[in-house]
Amino acid sequence: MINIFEKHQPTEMYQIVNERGEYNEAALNDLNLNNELLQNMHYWMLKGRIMDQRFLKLHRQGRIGTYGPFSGQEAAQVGSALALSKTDWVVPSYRESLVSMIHGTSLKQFLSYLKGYFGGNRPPEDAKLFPIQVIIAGQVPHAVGCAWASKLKKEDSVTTVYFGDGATSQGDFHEGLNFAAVYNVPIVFFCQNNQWAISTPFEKQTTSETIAQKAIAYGMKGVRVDGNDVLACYQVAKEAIEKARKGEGPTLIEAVTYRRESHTTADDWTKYRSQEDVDAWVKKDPIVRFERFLMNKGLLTTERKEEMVKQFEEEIEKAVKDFEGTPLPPAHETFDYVYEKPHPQLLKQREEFKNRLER
Amino acid sequence: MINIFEKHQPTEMYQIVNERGEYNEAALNDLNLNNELLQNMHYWMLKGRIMDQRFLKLHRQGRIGTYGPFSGQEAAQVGSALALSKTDWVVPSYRESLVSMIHGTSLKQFLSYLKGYFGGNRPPEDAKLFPIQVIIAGQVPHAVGCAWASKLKKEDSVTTVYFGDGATSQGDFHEGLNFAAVYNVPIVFFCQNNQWAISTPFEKQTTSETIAQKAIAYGMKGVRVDGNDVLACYQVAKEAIEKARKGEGPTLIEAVTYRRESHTTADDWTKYRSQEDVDAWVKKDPIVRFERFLMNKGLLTTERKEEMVKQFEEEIEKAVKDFEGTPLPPAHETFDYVYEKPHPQLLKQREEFKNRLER
Amino acid sequence: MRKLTMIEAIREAMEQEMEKDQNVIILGEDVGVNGGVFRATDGLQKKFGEDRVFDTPLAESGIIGTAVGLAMNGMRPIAEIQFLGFIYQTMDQICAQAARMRYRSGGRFTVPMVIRSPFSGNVRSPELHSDSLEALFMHSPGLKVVIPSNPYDAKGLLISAIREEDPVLFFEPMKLYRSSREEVPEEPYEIPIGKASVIKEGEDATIATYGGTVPMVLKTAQAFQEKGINLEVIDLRTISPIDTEAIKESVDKTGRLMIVHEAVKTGGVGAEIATIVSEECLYSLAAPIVRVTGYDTPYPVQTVEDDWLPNVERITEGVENLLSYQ
Amino acid sequence: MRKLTMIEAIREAMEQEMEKDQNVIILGEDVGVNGGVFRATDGLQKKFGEDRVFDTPLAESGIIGTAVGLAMNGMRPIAEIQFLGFIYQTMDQICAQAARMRYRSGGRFTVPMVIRSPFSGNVRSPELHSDSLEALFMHSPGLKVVIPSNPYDAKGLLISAIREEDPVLFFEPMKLYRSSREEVPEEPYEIPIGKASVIKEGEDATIATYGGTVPMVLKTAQAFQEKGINLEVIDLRTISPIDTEAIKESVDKTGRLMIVHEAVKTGGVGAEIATIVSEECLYSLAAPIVRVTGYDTPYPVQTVEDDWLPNVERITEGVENLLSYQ
Ligand SMILES: Cc1ncc(C[n+]2csc(CCOP(=O)(O)OP(=O)(O)O)c2C)c(N)n1
Ligand SMILES: Cc1ncc(C[n+]2csc(CCOP(=O)(O)OP(=O)(O)O)c2C)c(N)n1
Ligand SMILES: [Mg+2]
Ligand SMILES: [Mg+2]
Repeated sequence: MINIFEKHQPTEMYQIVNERGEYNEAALNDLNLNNELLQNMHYWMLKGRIMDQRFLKLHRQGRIGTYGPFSGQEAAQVGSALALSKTDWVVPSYRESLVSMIHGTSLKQFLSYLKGYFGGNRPPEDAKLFPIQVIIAGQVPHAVGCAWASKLKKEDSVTTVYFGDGATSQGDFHEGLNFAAVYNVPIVFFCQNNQWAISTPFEKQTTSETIAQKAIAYGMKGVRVDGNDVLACYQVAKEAIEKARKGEGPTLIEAVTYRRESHTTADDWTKYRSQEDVDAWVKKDPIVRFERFLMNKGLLTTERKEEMVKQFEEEIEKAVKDFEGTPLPPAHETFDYVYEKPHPQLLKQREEFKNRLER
Repeated sequence: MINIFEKHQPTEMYQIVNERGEYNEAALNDLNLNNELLQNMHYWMLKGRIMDQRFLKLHRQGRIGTYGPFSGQEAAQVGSALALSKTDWVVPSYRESLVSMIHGTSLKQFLSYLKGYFGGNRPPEDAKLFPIQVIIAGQVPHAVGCAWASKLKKEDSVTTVYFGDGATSQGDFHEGLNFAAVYNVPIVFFCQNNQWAISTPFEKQTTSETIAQKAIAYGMKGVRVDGNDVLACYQVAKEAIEKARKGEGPTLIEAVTYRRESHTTADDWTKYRSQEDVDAWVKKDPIVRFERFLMNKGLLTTERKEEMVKQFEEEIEKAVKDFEGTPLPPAHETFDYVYEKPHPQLLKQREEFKNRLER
Repeated sequence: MRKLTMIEAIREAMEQEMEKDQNVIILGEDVGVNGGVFRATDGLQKKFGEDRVFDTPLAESGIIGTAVGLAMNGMRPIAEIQFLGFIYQTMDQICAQAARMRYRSGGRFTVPMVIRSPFSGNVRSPELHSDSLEALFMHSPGLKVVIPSNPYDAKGLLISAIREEDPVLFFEPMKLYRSSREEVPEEPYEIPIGKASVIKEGEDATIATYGGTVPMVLKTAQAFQEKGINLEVIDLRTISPIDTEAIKESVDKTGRLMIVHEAVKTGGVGAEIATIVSEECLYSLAAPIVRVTGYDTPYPVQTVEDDWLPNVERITEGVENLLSYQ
Repeated sequence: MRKLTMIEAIREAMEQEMEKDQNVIILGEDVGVNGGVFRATDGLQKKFGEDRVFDTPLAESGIIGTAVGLAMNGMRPIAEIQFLGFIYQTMDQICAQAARMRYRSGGRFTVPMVIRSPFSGNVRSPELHSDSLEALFMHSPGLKVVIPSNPYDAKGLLISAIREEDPVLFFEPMKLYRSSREEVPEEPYEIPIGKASVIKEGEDATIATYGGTVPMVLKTAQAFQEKGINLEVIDLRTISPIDTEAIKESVDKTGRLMIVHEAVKTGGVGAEIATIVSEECLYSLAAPIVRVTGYDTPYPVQTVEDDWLPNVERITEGVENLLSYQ
């Protein structure tokens, strides 16, 4: 594998497949990916897009709560997530639903989160996955601690933490990265620079030309990668993960991508950005680009794609229907996870609450 | 004036006068300082050292509370402070007593702070000086706001904020620098990297080779300067201040220096560092070096110095004696500065408190 | 008179104060072009320019910290924290800095700043978007904490807050932003901070509340009225400093006290109110004090929040309880 | 039995738990080579190595935030915040993160972590080094808050805290660190969290207190004893959850309650205690409840602190006041 970290300045953007589906032959050969992996990348990106659009629709129908879409960011999420082993930890924010699913969350579980069921944010027992974090950058030090614990326990596990461009302005980002470098913990900081933090564009977020160069403040490696190029994302993430695994320190990855939809279903992007801005990025769509590449390579046909779309739509439809029959967990469970054992006052409150609801 | 910012990488250390008192002729000529300023630099450095040592003694005698000495850091403080105009703002931490005095605090005022008098931390009306900040890096965003206000009011004022190497690990440092760069406010971030944060050496504080390079994270200029070289500190500060004044943005300055004494009078450095470590830095003493330089230039004689020492000692002695006769402000003043007007409960508490003490 | 929603009243207060005093500026996440996630600052950047209304980087401590410095150097910043759940990030800058600057500097510096933040529940928002954290600030001398419950009060209180010389936290119950339209005078006016408002008189018991629970308490009290029970309802409006006189006066009259708030019970504003009464009106009390509040758990998921929060059923039960002692 | 100071007892608790469980680690500013600014961790890095005791960068939110992650992935971190006045910086990581992780994840993750911090006054320290901020955490479900007042309790409570599966804040009154030596068993032992201790029995009135004011309350009570007045003194030891049973039992017996703490009055722990009593023992009360606490100002300068804090004079006056009602 080529060591892009050596050859690459944090201010340049690493790319393998460009917007037209043309690729860097040498880089690709070096990567030496098998077809199964390539098809898996496509599988998840396409499924992600369909799921995401479906959730937006479910929200409009009043069937789920606030939802933060990720359309346009599939390459960054899929590329990085597929670079992980099952024994590696994932620490997500609210926009990495696709990563969480690749790493083990079921559609059902995620629906229960979106519907506001108690326990909806409970990662499955066997997934090395943190719950969704709402506080911007709050998860960054957690991830550093998680990676640090792996190191102390001499486990062969690397932690990848996800956050956005806006998160890099927070103190917790700074403190987290500094700790990670000082203790040399096995972690990858994966920033999806989707150009927006709600209505705040990247240029107003920081005067820094790139996010990758912020790594210099911690004596850390920083890499900028085309976040709409799933192969480049995979490659960069893989290299950073293996570097971390070997004890060679953390990496800050900036995946340059774009949030095509509104921030969440509670937001309206027409208030603060133009159609042209969006259109310019739609041209760089990660899925279209990768499909061109796959078709060129003979790994995908239009028919196969249509089949997949249909299959995903059915799968999601079924999951939603199934889920909608699920009874709510009893409301008084809300008292059962505050402490290992509820203290006497809490028990009393629980009784009162339970009795009232059961009346 | 040479533009060191253009020629200088943040990882190199700028110096004019070296440890042996030898100087860079070209740089010095460029600076073109008058003798009065040179003597003023010496005046404050020497006075600072004597004051500092005197305070340590006063503490041992139980005559003042906890004190944070600055011996060894005189060049950084004096060089930067003399580069300021009276209309420029100074935002200090607890270790810049010398800066505060140069910028307008009296010895008496400072003694009243050290003795724990109410109002001891009140900067004089006519000094553009913030009160001493105890929370590490807490003052950094304040300074950014202060500079921002100057800009909004179209005042020709630059803010300099002081902090230590340890402070650069705090979230408030990060958030402050980012805001400053985004709003392009007239500010200079002056970090005295004295190698220690209590018992924590710089190498454990961050993996970054220098503090100056942390500026890169904000698209900001960063400069590293020999903090024991008063001329270099003056020059770098001056340039940064004038750059800020012209609206050309903030600068992060790292002045590389050393804390010769314990962290405060409550600390004991023998617990965590060696005599050799200290000795190596004593050799780089900022005053010895500058005196060599001045004597070479015929601007100082041993006799003159001895005279100055005597005069400072007397001045300080007198100030301390005078101060020790000062009565404490009435304790109930403690209720008068919580709000513009105390609310009814507070007034009631004030009465109760006052009556009890007057009984 | 024209009628406004609470959010319109809030925007108008800021607009009028910005017209009056050019040192009044606004900063916060998404407050500029976007006009705030609830549109509280809609149109203000357009009207007053990018030198008066600032979209900030995503950093709450930075927002409050720079606002402190702005205020110390002559400005009157209004800082928005997008949701109150994010205010934990700024506790040092609020409680250790803004609140203490006058004190620290022996009066040399003041921090005339307003921190606005939407809060409180029943709106189906994600985690940490509905928490009621006001009590944390009641325990920090140097701060004032104001919570309006209707458009008229919102405008007058916010104008007073902007004119204050000390930092004021101004917390806005989201669910009331657009829940009703009420008459709001066009011209600027002040409502004094630190003064409660008796919004319904009665002799049988006192209910003290504030913010999001005010309408439901009033509704409950009206229902009891029809049954011949006259409840007095106090809208505190300011929770720091608390208007102890208003509370004591009412309890001395009614002999019974219930406190309603959304925040978790233990260590909430209700505890301070109950204590003031048990210190100063003990002999007036005919029945134990009752609190109807959030439970001592983290703010729950959407499907549980309506049962977890005070609601008409719980308040009614509380009143019955309060009146059951003879 | 050998006698230890409180700081020695604290160090011993950590040492023994680190011997017992290798997942117990320590992190904080200056806790390693320097052994902590009060020497609480003296010698522990030497004994257990740099892989168990970590000097951290100067960043409190980073300390708590990484400790949360450490705990979620199997470690049992003991994090030190050098002085409690700096804990404001960590409020998000404590109250919105550590406290809620079990809840958020529906029980999938727990945060077995201890946060130790010296606090409280009478020791002539600089600004923000003496503040009593415990009440802020009482209002955050998911946390436990423990405050010892003597060497024996300190050891037993800290061992319990380290063994807890939920985050525990352990606040240590600085002035008691070396103020006395008391018998402390050599072997590890637990004192249950959430249980108050009646340190003096009496029938005439109850004084509830904790931490730094315990010795002076006891001293005052003993002085009253000589005058034939029998005060019951409760050392709360845990302020979250509060041992309401112990308080109620005592007040039901004595009919009078005074609360003493150093923290500012409004919104302090005293308010919650008084409220519990006014909700549940109202009919036992023979006199209004009295609070003797810090005043509602920022913690004052050294020359004022002894008058500002509860002291024997103020406590005595409070008791006289409490007993004056017949
Ligand atoms: C501490 C905190 N402040 C503010 C918010 C409100 N908020 C939620 S998402 C968001 C923008 C985040 O932008 P970015 O980090 O770029 O991530 P993205 O949404 O683009 O994925 C903001 C301001 C929050 N959730 N937490
Ligand atoms: C927020 C905060 N954390 C911890 C401390 C305790 N403390 C005081 S000074 C200090 C070290 C500061 O080091 P540095 O920033 O390098 O400044 P220096 O003391 O060397 O001038 C520490 C940890 C504090 N005052 N504030
Ligand atoms: Mg973004
Ligand atoms: Mg230092």
